Amino acid sequence: MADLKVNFAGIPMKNPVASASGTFGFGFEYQSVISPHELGALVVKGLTLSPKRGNQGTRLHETASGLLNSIGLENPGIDNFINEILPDLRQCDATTLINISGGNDEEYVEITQKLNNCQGIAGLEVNISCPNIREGGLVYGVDPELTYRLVSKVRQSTSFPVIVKLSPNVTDITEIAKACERAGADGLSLINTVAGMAIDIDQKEPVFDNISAGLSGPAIKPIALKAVYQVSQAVDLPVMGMGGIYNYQDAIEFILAGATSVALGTVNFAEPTAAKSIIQGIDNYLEREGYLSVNDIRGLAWK
Amino acid sequence: MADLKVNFAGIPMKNPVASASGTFGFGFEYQSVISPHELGALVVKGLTLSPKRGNQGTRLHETASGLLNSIGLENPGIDNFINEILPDLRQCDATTLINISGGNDEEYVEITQKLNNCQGIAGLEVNISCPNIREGGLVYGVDPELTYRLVSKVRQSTSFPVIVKLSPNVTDITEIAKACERAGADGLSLINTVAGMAIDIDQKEPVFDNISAGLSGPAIKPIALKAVYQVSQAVDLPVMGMGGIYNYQDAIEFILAGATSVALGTVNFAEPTAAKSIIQGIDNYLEREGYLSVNDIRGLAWK
Amino acid sequence: MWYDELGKISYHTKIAPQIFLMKIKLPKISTSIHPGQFVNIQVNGAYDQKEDSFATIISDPLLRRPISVYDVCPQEGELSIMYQVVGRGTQILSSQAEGTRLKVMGPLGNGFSLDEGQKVALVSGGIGIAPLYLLSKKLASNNCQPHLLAGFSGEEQVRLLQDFHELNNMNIKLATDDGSAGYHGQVTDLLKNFLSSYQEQIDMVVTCGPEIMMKKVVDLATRANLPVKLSVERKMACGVGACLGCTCESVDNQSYKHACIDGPVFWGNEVKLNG
Amino acid sequence: MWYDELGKISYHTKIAPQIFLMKIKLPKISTSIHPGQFVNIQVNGAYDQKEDSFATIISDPLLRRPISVYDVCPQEGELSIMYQVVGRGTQILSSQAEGTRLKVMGPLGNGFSLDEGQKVALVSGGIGIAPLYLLSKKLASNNCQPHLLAGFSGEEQVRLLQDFHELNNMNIKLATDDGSAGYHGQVTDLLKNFLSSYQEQIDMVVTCGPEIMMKKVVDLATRANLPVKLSVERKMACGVGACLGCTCESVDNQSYKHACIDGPVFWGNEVKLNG
Ligand SMILES: Cc1cc2nc3c(=O)[nH]c(=O)nc-3n(C[C@H](O)[C@H](O)[C@H](O)COP(=O)(O)OP(=O)(O)OC[C@H]3O[C@@H](n4cnc5c(N)ncnc54)[C@H](O)[C@@H]3O)c2cc1C
Ligand SMILES: Cc1cc2nc3c(=O)[nH]c(=O)nc-3n(C[C@H](O)[C@H](O)[C@H](O)COP(=O)(O)OP(=O)(O)OC[C@H]3O[C@@H](n4cnc5c(N)ncnc54)[C@H](O)[C@@H]3O)c2cc1C
Ligand SMILES: Cc1cc2nc3c(=O)[nH]c(=O)nc-3n(C[C@H](O)[C@H](O)[C@H](O)COP(=O)(O)O)c2cc1C
Ligand SMILES: Cc1cc2nc3c(=O)[nH]c(=O)nc-3n(C[C@H](O)[C@H](O)[C@H](O)COP(=O)(O)O)c2cc1C
Ligand code: FES
Ligand code: FES
Repeated sequence: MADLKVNFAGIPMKNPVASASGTFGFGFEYQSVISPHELGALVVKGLTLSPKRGNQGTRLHETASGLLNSIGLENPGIDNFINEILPDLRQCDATTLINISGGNDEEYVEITQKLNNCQGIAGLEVNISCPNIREGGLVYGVDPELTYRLVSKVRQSTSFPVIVKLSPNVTDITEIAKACERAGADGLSLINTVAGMAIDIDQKEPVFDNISAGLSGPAIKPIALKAVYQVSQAVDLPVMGMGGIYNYQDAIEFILAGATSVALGTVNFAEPTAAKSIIQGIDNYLEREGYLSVNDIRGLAWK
Repeated sequence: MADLKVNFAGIPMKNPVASASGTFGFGFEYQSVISPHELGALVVKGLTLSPKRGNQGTRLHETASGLLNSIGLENPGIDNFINEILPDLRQCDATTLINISGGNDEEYVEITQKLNNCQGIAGLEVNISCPNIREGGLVYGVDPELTYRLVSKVRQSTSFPVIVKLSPNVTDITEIAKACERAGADGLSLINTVAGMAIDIDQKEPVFDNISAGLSGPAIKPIALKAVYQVSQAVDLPVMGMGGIYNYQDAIEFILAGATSVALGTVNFAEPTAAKSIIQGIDNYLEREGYLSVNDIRGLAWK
Repeated sequence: MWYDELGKISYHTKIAPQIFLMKIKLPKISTSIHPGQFVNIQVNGAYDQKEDSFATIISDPLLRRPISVYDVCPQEGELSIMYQVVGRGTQILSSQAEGTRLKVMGPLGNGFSLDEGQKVALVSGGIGIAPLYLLSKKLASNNCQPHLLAGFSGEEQVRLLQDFHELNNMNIKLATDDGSAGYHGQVTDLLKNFLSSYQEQIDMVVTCGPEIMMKKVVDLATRANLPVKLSVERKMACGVGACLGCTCESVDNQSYKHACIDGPVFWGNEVKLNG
Repeated sequence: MWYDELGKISYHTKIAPQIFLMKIKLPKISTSIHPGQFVNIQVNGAYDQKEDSFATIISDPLLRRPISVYDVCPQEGELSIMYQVVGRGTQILSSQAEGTRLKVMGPLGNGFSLDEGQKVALVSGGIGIAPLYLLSKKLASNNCQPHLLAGFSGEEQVRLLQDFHELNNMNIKLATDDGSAGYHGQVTDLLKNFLSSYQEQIDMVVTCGPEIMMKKVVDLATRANLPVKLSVERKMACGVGACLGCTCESVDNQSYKHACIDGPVFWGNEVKLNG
């Protein structure tokens, strides 16, 4: 058995495979088939300051090897999370990352401050890339200035590792990554969903009330892989790679592209035990190829 | 039978279904199963001033519901095309669009001038979005200034309808579209391939010598559809929509999103008679839904 | 507690135009599933010979398809489903041969959980009959003499009632849109008549079918002071409460319910129906 | 001239580990295809019942897979292929049951086009034997007494020779990497020995197998002043010259050849081989 442990942005992970935010609930939903502590890290559903109902209308639409979603960050709000959910999560003994979103800088900072006093949190994932909400979200993710300002403020308000989650919906993702690095981020996670849409040809209108939605799943893997390959070479920050990982071969591609850890999103819906078989597959690959540690293959595909 | 005729940027098309550049050769390759004149328009493989050998190494890689290609604009050059290929094409009686690429403004203009004296050309498709060549190509497609300058020059050097082919690899595609409109383009075609990559986990290196390649096929349809929906509302130019069209339902989605015509790319490889069944499917849809002309459903999904 | 089980199709047949009955060997799920619960089926799995596992080598269609349990035979470790071909997922499913292996998650969701001895009127529209069979079977075997009012588009769908006719103590009434069998008209008209005579003799209405129909059923039952249980369909990705995609607006307008974990069976006054 | 034909699998069996033989009813293609040509197979088609056509409802895997013709039976309108499972496309193909319909494009590419009466030595490595059967059959029936030198990894692959043994006038020599059958060593060593005795009696060498092997074959034959025809494999999308993806560097370095239309059969001195 190879050594699967990685240190991601100061967070020790027992293996490099995390769950992607919004696709694994708060970790309990899949407990019938996999315990959160089997994961390298559990990244919880995106949280906001106040509870959010999320978007109206259709929220899901399957596309070719992909999924469009327009959940709109439905969540119980940070206080409810801290009081009702986090205590149970602590019992699971999982490495827990808290994904946070806000409508403006102050909201992000306020959420961060609320989390500062909590036990059982390994780090923060700052979502600046949600395409499904009107304010905040993607507005930050496409602007290096705004990103720099926001990340600096979050950085200054906590001692937790700060991971910033990037959007692929930009001309040059490395610019945003560099802004995060300058602002003191400890790591990056990428990619969030790709902006897309669908039309109902019977109703002759967009499937989603918001028109645009976020594309995830195997369809976007080539896009995500390129982003990880570029960003991991452009900055000195560790990267959690995600976007379309479907089997262990995909996970290996991301690690060879420079990712320190990977996250599984949409695949959980199709294969709820994917994390297990991907962890096993990475292990087998390392043995087969004669590597002692997963750290030894990171970035091997760099040119 | 519904009326399938459309006028795209001054080009009369007998139906709204074209072949996408680079996926249908010069029209002869598929003659066993479909004649170029059955298409609304034939868009030929991208041409450059001098012959181009194209890229070395692997050129194709299948992904989930998609295809990465790194052809690198292999083509016999504009002179050879004019002398050897165009005369045969004229015999086919197809509505022919010439897709052109250059390393700088002058090359684009020179190609255009060479084509000016030719018979049997319905219009030019100016490719400013090829992700697979080092100079020219995508450098233009992400920069509104360069785009404006180039399109103006091409516009001034010909009386053919000028269609500009846009890249999705930008933060805001409508900016580039607007630059084309200002520069006097007659129409737009979108999208070209999405930048992506793949890694060979046995060799532990990128599959493509160029590292990055262009993603096409059903995987990218949601991205393409969003681009068409946005661009067709942002400018007053007609749009030829493409990207992942796989069946007639997809084609209808693009037309409802605002496309005047559509183009089929990668699907030709999977289903060489796709154009026929998609033309038929559009016809049946119009009948079923009670429309007399395909023009009646254009943009119906706009909000 | 649910399982992700690798099943094997043991029987597959077309019973009406576009409607199929499939039995799948699923020892774990079939012995723990209850009426009204559902399973989430991968319609297009493929066995990865190289890795010797049932793995992820085809990614389109990506999502599983939620289908209610139609019947179970725990001794055989077998579960059956009755489904209608409506899109590509169900089309692919319909082309799977006996012997094919399929990955199935279940049991999922909250089922009907009726008290023993309750007197129930079941009202179905079209394929909405599917989730009602296992319930009817339980009710009939408890000697509850359930009433079934079934609506179909035409007589070619009447074969969906075959199994129900074989249950003892079932009272079956039938309506077709085209009048080709039973009452000519909507099943909600049947219900109206039924309630006017039998209202006193039943405790509850259970319904499944198009939302516009279920809405009428809720109206009629509410006017007759009868509680309603209904089973809704929503697009689903995970089926287990993780994606938050399968929302139903709650009647109190406070928050969304999620069909996969709060339902698919709801009280008639819990969620807003479309139509 | 090629067709896009909807075929039906009439026979499908495993003949060695990971190696399958499949017969497909393809009346048009099977009556017009020549040795060395290939077909492009959709491994995962699906019938669209709603539109009543064999249509595009599954898009993964997206591309067809190029496979050489192994044999034809024009009377039966049947074409056979022999293929090895190497990735997901061939895995999916291997799981298709008899009776399944598949879309197939063909005949594609340039085949061997040998003159009648030529004396040929055929050299194969592993599954590279597949394109050589129909050629051997023609040569043998023309009384050309072809020599076949076949290399395999081990004896479990020797079954691939079964049909060749049934041809009259075939001279078969065998090498295995592990020595479990025939000569212990590489088929190119066999060729070396063969040429030293039989060089005068043959007009040409034909080869198919790993490029590193074919490269050696070209070297050996060239030294013996014999022309070589070889069949190359490249990743393909269209199979008909439209995508320009299947490049082979030409020896003259002038321009690329395209395996699907300029090949897959080339002269030994036409294209550069990797390895
Ligand atoms: C809890 C539950 C139980 C169900 N039980 C049955 C049953 O017993 N028999 C039966 O015939 N059908 C049942 N359905 C409906 C069935 O899930 C859909 O008909 C099926 O998912 C359609 O898939 P498709 O690919 O053929 O259609 P498409 O329309 O091509 O599907 C495209 C996408 O939409 C989703 N989708 C489309 N329609 C529905 C729908 N009505 N409900 C949920 N998702 C949908 C699909 O999952 C897929 O993601 C049930 C649905 C739910 C939610
Ligand atoms: C003209 C020609 C004739 C062939 N004849 C035969 C034959 O008779 N028997 C046989 O077993 N194999 C033959 N092959 C090889 C066969 O096409 C590949 O093994 C097959 O495409 C692999 O697909 P996959 O999905 O299983 O593998 P994967 O590696 O998963 O395929 C991924 C992608 O790579 C492509 N690919 C991978 N390997 C090859 C290859 N060697 N050649 C072309 N494309 C490849 C696939 O088409 C696909 O796009 C032939 C190839 C060519 C070009
Ligand atoms: C249903 C759904 C909900 C999501 N919710 C969130 C979220 O709350 N916060 C976030 O940062 N990303 C969210 N994402 C994005 C994923 O975490 C991930 O970045 C993306 O789906 C790409 O990975 P995948 O292709 O493996 O799914 C969501 C994705 C999906 C499909
Ligand atoms: C193999 C291949 C070659 C292509 N060559 C060109 C080209 O020469 N010029 C161009 O403008 N676009 C080229 N394209 C892009 C297509 O015309 C089209 O914009 C893109 O593939 C998206 O459509 P699709 O998803 O239907 O394939 C090429 C695409 C492919 C797959
Ligand atoms: S389907 Fe995912 S929450 Fe209900
Ligand atoms: S496979 Fe497309 S040109 Fe050869």
